[in-house]
Amino acid sequence: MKPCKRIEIVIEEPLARRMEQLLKELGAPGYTLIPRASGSGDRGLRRADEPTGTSTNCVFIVAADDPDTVHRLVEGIRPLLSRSGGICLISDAQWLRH
Amino acid sequence: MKPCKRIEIVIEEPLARRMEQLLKELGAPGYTLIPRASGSGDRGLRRADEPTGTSTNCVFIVAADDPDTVHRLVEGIRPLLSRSGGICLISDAQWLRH
Amino acid sequence: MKPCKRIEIVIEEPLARRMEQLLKELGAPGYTLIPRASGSGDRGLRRADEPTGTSTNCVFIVAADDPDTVHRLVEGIRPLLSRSGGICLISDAQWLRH
Amino acid sequence: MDSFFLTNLSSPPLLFFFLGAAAVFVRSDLEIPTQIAKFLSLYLLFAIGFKGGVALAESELDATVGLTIAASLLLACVVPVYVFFLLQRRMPVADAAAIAATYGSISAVTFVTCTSYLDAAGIPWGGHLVAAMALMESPAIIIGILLYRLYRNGTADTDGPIDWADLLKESCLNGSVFLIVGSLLIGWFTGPTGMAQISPFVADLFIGVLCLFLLDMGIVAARRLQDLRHAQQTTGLGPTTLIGASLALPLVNAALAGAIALLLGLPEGDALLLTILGASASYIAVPAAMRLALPEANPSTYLPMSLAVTFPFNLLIGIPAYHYVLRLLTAN
Amino acid sequence: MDSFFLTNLSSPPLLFFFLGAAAVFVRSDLEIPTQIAKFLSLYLLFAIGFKGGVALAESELDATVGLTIAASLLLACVVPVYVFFLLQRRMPVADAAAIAATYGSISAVTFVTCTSYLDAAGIPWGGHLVAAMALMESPAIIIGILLYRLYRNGTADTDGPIDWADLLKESCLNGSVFLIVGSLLIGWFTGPTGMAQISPFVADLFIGVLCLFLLDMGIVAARRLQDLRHAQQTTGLGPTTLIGASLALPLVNAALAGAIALLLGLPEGDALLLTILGASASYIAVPAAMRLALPEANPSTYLPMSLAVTFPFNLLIGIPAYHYVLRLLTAN
Amino acid sequence: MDSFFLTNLSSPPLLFFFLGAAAVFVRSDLEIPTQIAKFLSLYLLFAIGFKGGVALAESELDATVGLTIAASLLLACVVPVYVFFLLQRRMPVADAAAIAATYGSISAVTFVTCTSYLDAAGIPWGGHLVAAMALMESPAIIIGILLYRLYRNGTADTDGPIDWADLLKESCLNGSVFLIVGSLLIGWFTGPTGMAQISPFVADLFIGVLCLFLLDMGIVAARRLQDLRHAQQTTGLGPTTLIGASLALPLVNAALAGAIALLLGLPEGDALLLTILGASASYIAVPAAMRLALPEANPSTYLPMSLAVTFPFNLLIGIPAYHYVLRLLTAN
Ligand SMILES: Nc1ncnc2c1ncn2[C@@H]1O[C@H](COP(=O)(O)O)[C@@H](O)[C@H]1O
Ligand SMILES: Nc1ncnc2c1ncn2[C@@H]1O[C@H](COP(=O)(O)O)[C@@H](O)[C@H]1O
Ligand SMILES: Nc1ncnc2c1ncn2[C@@H]1O[C@H](COP(=O)(O)O)[C@@H](O)[C@H]1O
Ligand code: NA
Ligand code: NA
Ligand code: NA
Repeated sequence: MKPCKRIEIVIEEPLARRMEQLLKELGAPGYTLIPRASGSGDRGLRRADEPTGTSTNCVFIVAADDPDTVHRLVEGIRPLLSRSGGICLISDAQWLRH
Repeated sequence: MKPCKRIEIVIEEPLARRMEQLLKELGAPGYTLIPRASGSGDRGLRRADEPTGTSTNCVFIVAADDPDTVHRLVEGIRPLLSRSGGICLISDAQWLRH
Repeated sequence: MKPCKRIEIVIEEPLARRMEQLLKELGAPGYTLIPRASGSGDRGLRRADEPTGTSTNCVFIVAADDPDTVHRLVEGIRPLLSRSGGICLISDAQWLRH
Repeated sequence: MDSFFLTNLSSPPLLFFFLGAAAVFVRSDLEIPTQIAKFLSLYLLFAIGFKGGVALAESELDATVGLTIAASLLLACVVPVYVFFLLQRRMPVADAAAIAATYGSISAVTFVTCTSYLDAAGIPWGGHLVAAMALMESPAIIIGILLYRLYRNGTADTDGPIDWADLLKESCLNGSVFLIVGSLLIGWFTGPTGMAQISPFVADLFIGVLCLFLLDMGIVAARRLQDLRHAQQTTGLGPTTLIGASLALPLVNAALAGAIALLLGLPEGDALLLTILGASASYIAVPAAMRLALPEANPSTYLPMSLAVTFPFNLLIGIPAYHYVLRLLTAN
Repeated sequence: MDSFFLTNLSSPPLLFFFLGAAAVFVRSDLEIPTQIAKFLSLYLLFAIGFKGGVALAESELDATVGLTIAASLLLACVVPVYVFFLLQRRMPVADAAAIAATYGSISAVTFVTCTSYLDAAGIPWGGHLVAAMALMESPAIIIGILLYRLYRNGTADTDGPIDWADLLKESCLNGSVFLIVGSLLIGWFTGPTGMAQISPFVADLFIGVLCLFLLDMGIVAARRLQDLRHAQQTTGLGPTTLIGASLALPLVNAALAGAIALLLGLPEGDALLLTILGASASYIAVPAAMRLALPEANPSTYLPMSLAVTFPFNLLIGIPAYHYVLRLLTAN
Repeated sequence: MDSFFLTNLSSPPLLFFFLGAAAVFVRSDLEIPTQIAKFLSLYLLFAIGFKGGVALAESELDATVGLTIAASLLLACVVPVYVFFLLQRRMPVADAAAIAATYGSISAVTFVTCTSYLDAAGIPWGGHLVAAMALMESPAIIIGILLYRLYRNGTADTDGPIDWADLLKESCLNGSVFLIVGSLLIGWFTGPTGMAQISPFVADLFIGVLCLFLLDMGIVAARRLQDLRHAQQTTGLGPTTLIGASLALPLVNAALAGAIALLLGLPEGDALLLTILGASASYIAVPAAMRLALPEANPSTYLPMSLAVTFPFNLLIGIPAYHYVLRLLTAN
């Protein structure tokens, strides 16, 4: 097991592709994407009920063990979130190597 | 980045609306809701396979940085969980401010 | 509240049943399963777009407070992940008893 | 009697129900996505509601219509009360109340399958039975909750006084009741003109969709049956007792409903439908409402009873058997 | 005039829209799963595109066709510009640009409902209107983004130069535009032979599917209306102003489009469709594109305006009212 | 020969497959929700199974039927063996076994598209081919797994002895096989009476649903093709080799199957269907089974080969080309 950071990002579904692109560019070792979440935050209720997906959120989970990568990820994600809203939580975890 | 608590609640989908209401009343700064989870716990298997949703779970994620709010949330959630079942996990995280 | 470990596993959806079986055998006190995630890792992009589910992931969340159980779970999950790919993150959490 | 069973057993919807159950027993991974199953069930409610409404628009509303509806409401009020008092001494009050509500209410899919059985047999039935069905969904929920409030003794009263607005909302306005009633009203209002526009959708596809939906219900019901066999019941009753109860209740309720139908002299199709409404138990509207109003009742008791035992029993044996008995009794 | 409203109000799709809205107002938990709603909308785009293409294949392409399409493109370019300059002083530039794009574009479901209104009234309409609709979706998106780029003052230019490839992709190639255009081309290419193969699917089921989709849209729109009433707008405009704008804009745009239709002397059905295209506002293609290109615009302004106010207004009052006025004016 | 391709290329389902692929190449965000895609595929299996069963009920079961089924089983056993030995030296044993299983099994959608090609051309075909298709899904899975067990050398045997029950379950009872066989049996049993009840659903809608499903498959296949081009293969074979193999295998298998069909003197429609069964490769049942039984095989090799290359190849070129060659050879 190796210590790592677990980065969790909630963002709107229409922006998911852009986030995937960004994570790739920033060198994330991988990510998991859970679609079709709803939620509430500064910009009000997001109901996840439209055929359009415009009010739907999604959750990214990124595990990264290299501190440089973590730093680059956090700094790289910040501007996108500033423009579009959403949240990002970072916590400590152990990565089970198999 | 600001330290915060990450509260994760698993509860049945029919109770999701009530939980949303409760979180709002308790002053949660926001939440994310992932629907259509299945699971297993003290009250047996929940298969998430009925059209009714009665055996479906959902996952709430709440980030809160104010300790008072956290306390209020935890105490407020407890009675609902006692009546209906479900679990609540609380962990430390950093909240990326953007 | 009781300290516990929060184990998070990302694995392919076709293997979900096997993982459920395994968790039961290893004595997990419960689990929550979030289906239909996509992702990317060592074995490339998983798009979650086929009717077959072969390129779909899912996320397991397991809370366990007994250290022995945690150890057994981690050691028991490892071989399945080695054969099939996927990741497992372990972190500290508090379990709200209700 | 055999011919009734044969008609029933050779109908595609029933056979697909069997197929779904078989998939579980041989451990196939066949599965209908849940949103699809939800959609199929919404379609069935929408279609039966609309068809019932159009039928109402085309028929004369006479005294029998009023009597049938009054009888069905009576049935929906009497059944939960007697079931509750029967069970209340043997299990926690919350569970007794939830089971009472479940059996007092109805299963729209059982009703729908029965209409397709009648259609296949060429027996006419009245559109007002759809209205009766819709009206029978809710009363048992209210009665179940009230009985629980009255009879739980000693429990800390964390609930405060009854919130009647909430109670009415959760019982009368849950999605399925609302959709049937709404579609019925729209069907009634637009009548044959409306039907002409959407009949390829609501009428022609009906049996095919019912096949797929029953395929899914077969899967779901068989899984619940397996759970029931393995589950340690919190109610203190073993699986055998619960399965026994799930077979006895529809029979008694069918007898009750059938007797009323015969007393009122309802025509054959309507009598069978009223009987099946009495015999059937809810596994959609009531469980959803119970989770909200009575979260302490264990859903792994009342849900499998209704879904895994009573529902298939009515589908496979109940419909033709009740039909046979009704024929016998009216032949005299 | 009454008869127009009556025809409209007694059509099942409209009534199901009401039913959905009613479900929200009485707080029923009726819900259409989102993947189903997405599917129903894909079906409608697929069917209307295919039917339009087949109609094109069967009709002669004369000058009016070209003129109609040119007029619709003109409309799609003029509307976002004037709306932007009207709003730009009263709210952040990004929000003004997003609203401009929303109202410059069109709503395919409003169009589809209008075709079913015409069909019910027995008034013919041309397949090229479907092409016009498809072509009107995108220009407003591009114009909105360009206007934002030109008029935002002082904001740090984090965006760099305009990425034209991206811009075109997000405006012209979003899923719904692509599906309508593609189905139209396939319908055109395969013509009546193709139609013969899939007409039970695309033609017979159409109104029924539209009913279910409008049921969902009624739910979604009513929820947004409630949000709008409670929301603190970041644009600095109160809900009343926003609702007022959402009612005024379709009227002005309908007048503009109707005038063009009359000038060109379009036949009744085509004139009404062009008018409704002008009057309608996008709540699918544009909001999705705006989230990507203008994430700083608040979606809880432009989305509810278009979805919760303009859309129902056009459906319930707009279609028959525009029709009535067009009839009046052509009768002279 | 041209006319065969023309018939094929002007059929709506094929064109929608192209449209889906085009959406990916121009980078549109068009998408069919996955639960819907799953449902459409379940519908197709359900409908083709039922139709095949009814056709069986209406036809006489003579020797050719038995021979055809025996031949198809033979094919399903021979193909995976020869493919395995061809590949086994060039890549890891697990991957070779998975590819062998993939190409030994069949693609129900390719089959279904071929039946709609035959229907459009007015060429009859026998219901027992559906049974043959269902029977050909599973043997390759078992053979692939057995070959892997026999030929992996040196690997730590973490698996223990073969669990035959599991193996049979995963190969013969996976959802799609189960649904086709089940629907076939129900169709057979209920015959024309059953068909009369659900024919609007299973027959009239078939081509329309196939269009939407192929639209989705076009999207999915084109994405996989892009992945294949970019992916670093763990098998040590470059994308060109893999694409080459994915084109060569269906040709060889088609030749094999076609030869058998000619030898048996099958009628035109049946011969083409047997050929396409041989040529097609699985991308539903087999990949799902392989993930369970052979998790060490890399799904990003066998899945794109079958889904992104062989499947479109058979659809676009294979069906008319095999048909042309069969005609040529039988004309002699
Ligand atoms: N405190 C929070 N805890 C959990 N999720 C949140 C929180 N705040 C915001 N979110 C999620 O992030 C989305 C966007 O947030 P915002 O930009 O603040 O509106 C919301 O719709 C929620 O899904
Ligand atoms: N130890 C656990 N780890 C993760 N999820 C759990 C655990 N226990 C219960 N759950 C989830 O909470 C739901 C309700 O739990 P319970 O009330 O214990 O039946 C279950 O269906 C699971 O989804
Ligand atoms: N660093 C990571 N962070 C989050 N999820 C990951 C990561 N690496 C892999 N995954 C998830 O695990 C799945 C299987 O990973 P792999 O076996 O590495 O291809 C991926 O498709 C992702 O969903
Ligand atoms: Na009942
Ligand atoms: Na417009
Ligand atoms: Na094959």
